[in-house]
Amino acid sequence: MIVELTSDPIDVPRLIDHVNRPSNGGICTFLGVVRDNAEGRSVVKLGYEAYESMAVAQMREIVHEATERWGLDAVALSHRTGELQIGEASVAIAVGAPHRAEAFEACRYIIDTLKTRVPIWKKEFFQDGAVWVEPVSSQPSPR
Amino acid sequence: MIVELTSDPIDVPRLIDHVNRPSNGGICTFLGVVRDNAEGRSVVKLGYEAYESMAVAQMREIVHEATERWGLDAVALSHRTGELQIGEASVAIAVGAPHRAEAFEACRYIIDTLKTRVPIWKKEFFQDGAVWVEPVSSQPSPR
Amino acid sequence: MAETKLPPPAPPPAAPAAIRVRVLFFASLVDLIGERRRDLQLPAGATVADALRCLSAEVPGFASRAPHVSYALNEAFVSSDVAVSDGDELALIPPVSGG
Amino acid sequence: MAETKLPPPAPPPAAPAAIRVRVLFFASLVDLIGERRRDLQLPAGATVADALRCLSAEVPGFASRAPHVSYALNEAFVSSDVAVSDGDELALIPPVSGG
Repeated sequence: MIVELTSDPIDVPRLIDHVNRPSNGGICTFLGVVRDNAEGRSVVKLGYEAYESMAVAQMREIVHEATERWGLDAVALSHRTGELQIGEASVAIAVGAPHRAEAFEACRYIIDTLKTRVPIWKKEFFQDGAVWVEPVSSQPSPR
Repeated sequence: MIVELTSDPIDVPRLIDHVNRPSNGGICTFLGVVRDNAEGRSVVKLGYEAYESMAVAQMREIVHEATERWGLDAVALSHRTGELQIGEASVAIAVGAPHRAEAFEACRYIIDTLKTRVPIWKKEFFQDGAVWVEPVSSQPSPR
Repeated sequence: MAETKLPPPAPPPAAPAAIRVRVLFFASLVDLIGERRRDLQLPAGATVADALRCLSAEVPGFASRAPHVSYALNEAFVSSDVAVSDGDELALIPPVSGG
Repeated sequence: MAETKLPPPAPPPAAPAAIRVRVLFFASLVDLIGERRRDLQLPAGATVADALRCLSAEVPGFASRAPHVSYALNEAFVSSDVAVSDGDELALIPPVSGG
């Protein structure tokens, strides 16, 4: 499995290659990319900050949950840190599975769960300022 | 939109780039890749044959249905023809959307629907012969 | 004084005009039939079902496959009761397996 | 004859041993607090909640943020009634927005 934080651009083909095993017939990937707007305001760029050691530990745990639940042997998860321009990928997930249903479901689970409990924060930069995005709905609780 | 049949290897990054528009925050892709087995038999390679003009027309129609239903402006769909080796992509779909739910749902719709009505046929080559795959459940009906 | 005109002679009963339909085969049907296309001569007003009956008569083994085949007329799926016209392209579509 | 022993003198009440906990701040809390980490001295037996009370006293504006903050002790999410130990790393986690 690839599970990583990186300050370099995410190499998506590398993640796809990693999960492209001979026994797999389907690969689902998800990329989160930087949009040019947020709640109606123009976004200039984004910044991502992580509690790095814990973020990687949580990402590993989520990947483990997905591999157990869907019986997978091939998942790759990479999250960017630092400053990102419009169109750059902030997160990339690749899931390979013998059949497509598992690939889709596991990929969706990983991005949905990552957004609820991996300690990473996004800062939106506008023309006239910047804000940390802190949706209260994503406040992690002990498990 | 990219909608194509191709006898060359599918250029997945090109499809992803095509749907990576500034207003999109999520990109879901699906790749069908050649597995090394089918119903317990070792597969050596695959061959894909298409009723090319109609296949492209049906693929366009499916993409149109998805863009209408999920309000999308960025979809790419490429299907391979000819002979494919283990691990090569037979089909690739990329869907960009402002938010991830639409990207996942539209991508899943496109692959599921393609498998029911696009006139393309797969031939599985084993060590000792070859068979056309014709699941009766995928017999198209007039719409 | 009015002349009485003879009615013109009735035309001889028209032989139904023949139409030509190009039938396309794919995948396992190519293996069965040994060719990728065949032109059929059918009477005007013939339907897809008539074309299939014609093929079943010409091609050994086709009749048993026909129930698992769908039909596309000029690239659109149709049911077998649709009429075919001269110059139409009728594709026989075995269950598909793309993806 | 039995001797009556005096009970040994009671030990003086022990001053609670002090423990040191490293607190980590992220994102908006760095902006609020102006630093990324701070060491707190707490009495033995203190809980996460005690650490938060201590911070609320030290940092203007923190008390109103505390309800929206989660806590990770040595990289695992915990509830605020968990005891902290000497050398622990307590991270204050604002609502996350990765992805």
